[in-house]
Amino acid sequence: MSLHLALIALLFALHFILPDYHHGNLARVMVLAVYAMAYNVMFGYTGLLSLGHAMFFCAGMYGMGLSMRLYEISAGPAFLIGLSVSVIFSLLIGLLALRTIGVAFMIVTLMFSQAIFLTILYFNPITRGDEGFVIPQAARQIAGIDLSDSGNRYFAALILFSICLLAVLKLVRAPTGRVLIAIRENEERAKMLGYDIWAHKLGAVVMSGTMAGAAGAAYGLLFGTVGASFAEVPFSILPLLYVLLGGPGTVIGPFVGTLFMFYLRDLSSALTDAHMLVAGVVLILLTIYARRGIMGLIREKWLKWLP
Amino acid sequence: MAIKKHLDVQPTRRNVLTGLAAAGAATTLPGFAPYVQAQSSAPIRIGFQVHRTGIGAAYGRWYDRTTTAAAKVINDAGGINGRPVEIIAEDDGTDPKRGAEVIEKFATYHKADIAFGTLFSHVVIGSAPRAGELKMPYFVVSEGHHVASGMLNRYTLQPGITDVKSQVQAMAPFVANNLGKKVTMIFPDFAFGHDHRDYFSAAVEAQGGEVVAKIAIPPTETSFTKYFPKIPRNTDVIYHVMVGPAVLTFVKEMGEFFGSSRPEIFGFIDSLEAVDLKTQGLEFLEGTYFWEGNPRYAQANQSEHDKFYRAAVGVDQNGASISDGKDVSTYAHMFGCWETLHVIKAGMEASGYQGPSDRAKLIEAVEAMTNMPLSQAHPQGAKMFNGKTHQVFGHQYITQVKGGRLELAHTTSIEDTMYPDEVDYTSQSF
Amino acid sequence: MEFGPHLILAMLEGLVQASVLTLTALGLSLVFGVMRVVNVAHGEFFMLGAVSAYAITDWLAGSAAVGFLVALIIAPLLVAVLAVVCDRMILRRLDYDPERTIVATIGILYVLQQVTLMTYGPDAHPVAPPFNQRLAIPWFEFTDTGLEFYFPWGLSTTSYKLFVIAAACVAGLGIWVLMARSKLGLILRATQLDRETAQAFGIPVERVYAFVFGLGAAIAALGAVLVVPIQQAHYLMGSDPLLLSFIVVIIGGLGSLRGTVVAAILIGMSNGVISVFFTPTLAKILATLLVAFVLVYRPAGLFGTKVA
Amino acid sequence: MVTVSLLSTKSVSRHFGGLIAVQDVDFDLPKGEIRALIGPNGAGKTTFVSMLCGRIPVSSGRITFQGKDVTQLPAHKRIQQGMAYTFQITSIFAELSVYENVALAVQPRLSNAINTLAQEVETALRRVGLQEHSHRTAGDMAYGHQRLLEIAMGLGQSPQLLILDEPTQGLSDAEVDDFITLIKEVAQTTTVLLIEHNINVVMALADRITVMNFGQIIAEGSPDEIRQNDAVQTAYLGG
Repeated sequence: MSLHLALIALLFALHFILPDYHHGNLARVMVLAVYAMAYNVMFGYTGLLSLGHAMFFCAGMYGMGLSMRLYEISAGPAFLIGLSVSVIFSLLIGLLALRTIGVAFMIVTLMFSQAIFLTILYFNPITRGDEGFVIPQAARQIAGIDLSDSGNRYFAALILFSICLLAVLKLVRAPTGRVLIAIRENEERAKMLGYDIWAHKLGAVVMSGTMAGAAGAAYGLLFGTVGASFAEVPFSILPLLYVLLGGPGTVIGPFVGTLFMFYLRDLSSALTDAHMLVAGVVLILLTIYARRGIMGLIREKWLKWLP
Repeated sequence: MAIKKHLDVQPTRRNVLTGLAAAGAATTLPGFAPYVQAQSSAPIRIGFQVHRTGIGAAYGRWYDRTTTAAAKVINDAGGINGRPVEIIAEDDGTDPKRGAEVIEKFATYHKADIAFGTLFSHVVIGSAPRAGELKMPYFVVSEGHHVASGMLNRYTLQPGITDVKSQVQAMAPFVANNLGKKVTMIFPDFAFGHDHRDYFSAAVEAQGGEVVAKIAIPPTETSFTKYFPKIPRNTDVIYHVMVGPAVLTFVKEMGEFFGSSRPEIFGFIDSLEAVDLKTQGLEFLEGTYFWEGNPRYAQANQSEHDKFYRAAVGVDQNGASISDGKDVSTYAHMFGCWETLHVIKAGMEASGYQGPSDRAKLIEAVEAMTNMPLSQAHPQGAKMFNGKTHQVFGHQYITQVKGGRLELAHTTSIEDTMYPDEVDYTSQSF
Repeated sequence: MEFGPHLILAMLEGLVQASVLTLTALGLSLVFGVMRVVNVAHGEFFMLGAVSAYAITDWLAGSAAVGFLVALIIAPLLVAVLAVVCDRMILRRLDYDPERTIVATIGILYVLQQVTLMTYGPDAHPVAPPFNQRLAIPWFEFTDTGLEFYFPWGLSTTSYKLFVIAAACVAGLGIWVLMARSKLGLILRATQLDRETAQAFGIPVERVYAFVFGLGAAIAALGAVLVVPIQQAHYLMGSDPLLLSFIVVIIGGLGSLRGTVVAAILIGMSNGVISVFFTPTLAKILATLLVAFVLVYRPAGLFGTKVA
Repeated sequence: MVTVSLLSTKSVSRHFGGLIAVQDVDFDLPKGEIRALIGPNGAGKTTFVSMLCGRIPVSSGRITFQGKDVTQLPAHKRIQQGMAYTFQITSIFAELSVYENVALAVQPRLSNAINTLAQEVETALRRVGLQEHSHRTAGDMAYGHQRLLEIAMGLGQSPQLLILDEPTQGLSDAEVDDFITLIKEVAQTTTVLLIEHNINVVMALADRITVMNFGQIIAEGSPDEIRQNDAVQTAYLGG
């Protein structure tokens, strides 16, 4: 617990210290880390490998964005609409996709996500398809707080990140979290201990989907754009990478993975045009030498108690 | 002097805590290095957002070459306000998310004076909000209608290339009056394709023509033959505008489908930018027409300015790289980078631009521009800039494939490309 | 175009797609089935097959037929060698752990894509087909005088497309013979069933894995060489085949070659045929949802027994 | 003598395709008994037991537990009503600690009382003699210990009915003796259904024995009766 509070405190302190550039990056990383944490709830803790998480992100992003674009709803309520859309949508997807397991689950989530991507393109007059649309700067205010201001943006991201971090921490410390881990480890055994696997998995999907949707809605509000590129396959792979690199099944792993990937890309593109080459080589080396991700490695070597 | 520079940190909200920032390894990270105030002899730093990877890489490479050439020409002539231009290129991966990050990097890390670049409109739309928030002038070369539609902000301008809406509506008279009244449109199911669909349909109907079928192809498609039967038999003209690496397949399959009895065909060169017309399978295009932003093949009436521009960028008479005849340029679009840089130069000189505090003055200076005559700065042709919509209007070229070359068939007037204003950015505050 | 000819045309196109997809998916299915590795870089092996086919034909610029024939043999071999190197240097060190191999193959994907971009460039390049006659296809109608044949407008295919279908059949058959009828196939199937037991019986599992990874990549590359005269080589062309073959392998049922072939034909064809009835993007949406719902209601795939 | 029936089945059958695994089994288990279920390999014992606890659905027939029809209940609901099942093949949460494993078994009975949870886990571990190993990773322990953990999890559930599927497989002789002692103690409060191959264990523990062959019950009785039953002899010796 103290470690996680320390992380939040550190992120708070960094607001006053960091140069503009890294300050802005960190705000972005925190929002994306929420997306990764959401993924971790399903994949890292429950063992459900989804290849279509972008659809949950977009449920929040478009739920928020379209209600602002089409109905001129203000930012606060629009965010809540985005959140509600994510809840309903993830419940629906959960009910369907959880009929499958393993690789079939991967494909089903991938297919639903592709269908969402194509639907966004198909309804171009409403969504502006691949181009997406801009959330006007003037509209990006909640309770008079201008979210496009870099300081406010940072704090909004930090608040969302902290809520999600503490929620995940509470979840994994709670009996329910233990059950999710049990499902990941040995589903059949968990069932024969009297746990309703289906209900727990559905709960994990809804929590994960809602959190991903919150990240999507926040991304749209804080950075001002909504677009179909957030529904494409690579954007679904991203949180998987973040989580696997950071350490699946650790609470701060997703944040570490997101931060790592962000700066890997940023720093390598400063060194060379071939930043994908650098990223590729680093990914390969990391999988060889840090088998449980960065936080997994730390947990294995030093901090056995890390949740 | 070096020490002086290091102490010269701009006051910020974290002034009190700057001491902490100096601690430890943090200072070795980029962005932590203290920077200096712009000095009169220091270069003007232009952040160049470029598609080096991703689907736009073929365009990006030529945007890069054109930009480098333009910067060299400007620098050789004494730079801007006596200061050299420095181009800071960052790859956006043809990805809107990264695009926005790159804009941030220009503003807060590279401390660039302005940002410039990029083609794909989703990247522009992803980036423009950040540019507006950071009060960073963002000069785009994307031909999207997003600037003039009013979707973006006062910091985003498109002074170097016309937008899709202009291009498309300027084509309608030629198509309807020379090729045929009944048009079938084939376009990608992108926002860009939809712009074509909407603006062309309206324009061709205004000419007494009719769009008899609209075939939107999904972006992930790799084979097209199965869609061709949707083309009605009574079609006079096929209007195609495809993008992406699958366009060659598109053209070849169209040839195989129609065999020797094809309708008239009019296409946007976007399909075949960076593609050699001599490529096997493209013989089918002989006799068909293309929109070109700027004719790829040097024409009989080539201006001395095009000659100069061509040589400076390193492009031969056929639109290919001087060093490699197979390396075909994106000639119809890339002139936009050259012209935009020259507009930036003109704007900075008109406003007496000194540093980031003059950004608003720079934008006002560009907004004040109107006529841009054919010149070395504008080798594609004369243009009219609309300061209210932040969009430039210019001549369009229609060429026909003859003997595997694109020969100029028609040049539209600037007036053909004009449409009523949809926004007045000058009424927005900075 | 009338409905009948349109449908025939769409089916023919679907069949060409299905043929190439069958090969790509068979490659993935082998790797997935035997090694339990989700090879995210599979599409890049496909892409490399196409790109090296271009390089080879460009180099042997003289005759399209000779160049193509050489490419048909050399390109899959080159790609196989590269895949074996990847297996030896990377996957083996990961002990073929399912999750870590996903990240590692994403890494391989990045590396291959970037290296191709730097060497081959961002442009799409075509490869000339060795032959390419346009073949009009007759259709029939009932008139007053009875049944009449005619050649409807637009209803045609090319000799090369027919060749692709035939070649894919031959290659598919070859793989089936290899798996079902040869000693090597027996070894592969034994390894697929149970790695430990296979090892206990003296099967050199590591060499089998290297071989399978190479073979899987080679089959994908072969599919790419066949398709490149229709499609063109491009450094980003790998993502679609990867997704589609992944889908095919799962729909077909894990480890079932027969299922893979049937699913490839089904998906290739449905892609073509649904487009006859709906607008293209809507057709894609429906085809995608169809795949999802097949799995929702038949989680083991069409021919699978149990998916874990 | 009136016995209260804890679990009973009425003509329960299970088919896999054309294959009949269990056919028309009527079975009755009174409360408080240790019942052994024996039979040659493939006799349908595990299938039958799996139907009892809901891991696989019945093809036909009825199952009653504590007087209630549970035939249609999913496994976890039956477990919640007081069944516990330990697997034939060791099935623990290998990556989790021994403590966590048992806590997972205990947890459903308790509502948020962390202290009670710790106590109960402690008790279950002590009964099988694993209290020293509480913080070890379950998968790292010796096989015998893993089997004991499996039983500790069953105990942690404090069930009405404890179903043990071949619990002594792979245990050493000394461990088997400990096991017998443990089950005798458990049986004081819990009804036990034991699938077992080790006939010594069966004879030492069982109050009654049910014998299955070819998916049917061919004999049932006290250990002595079974020992002398011809049908059983035939089934086992193939004679």
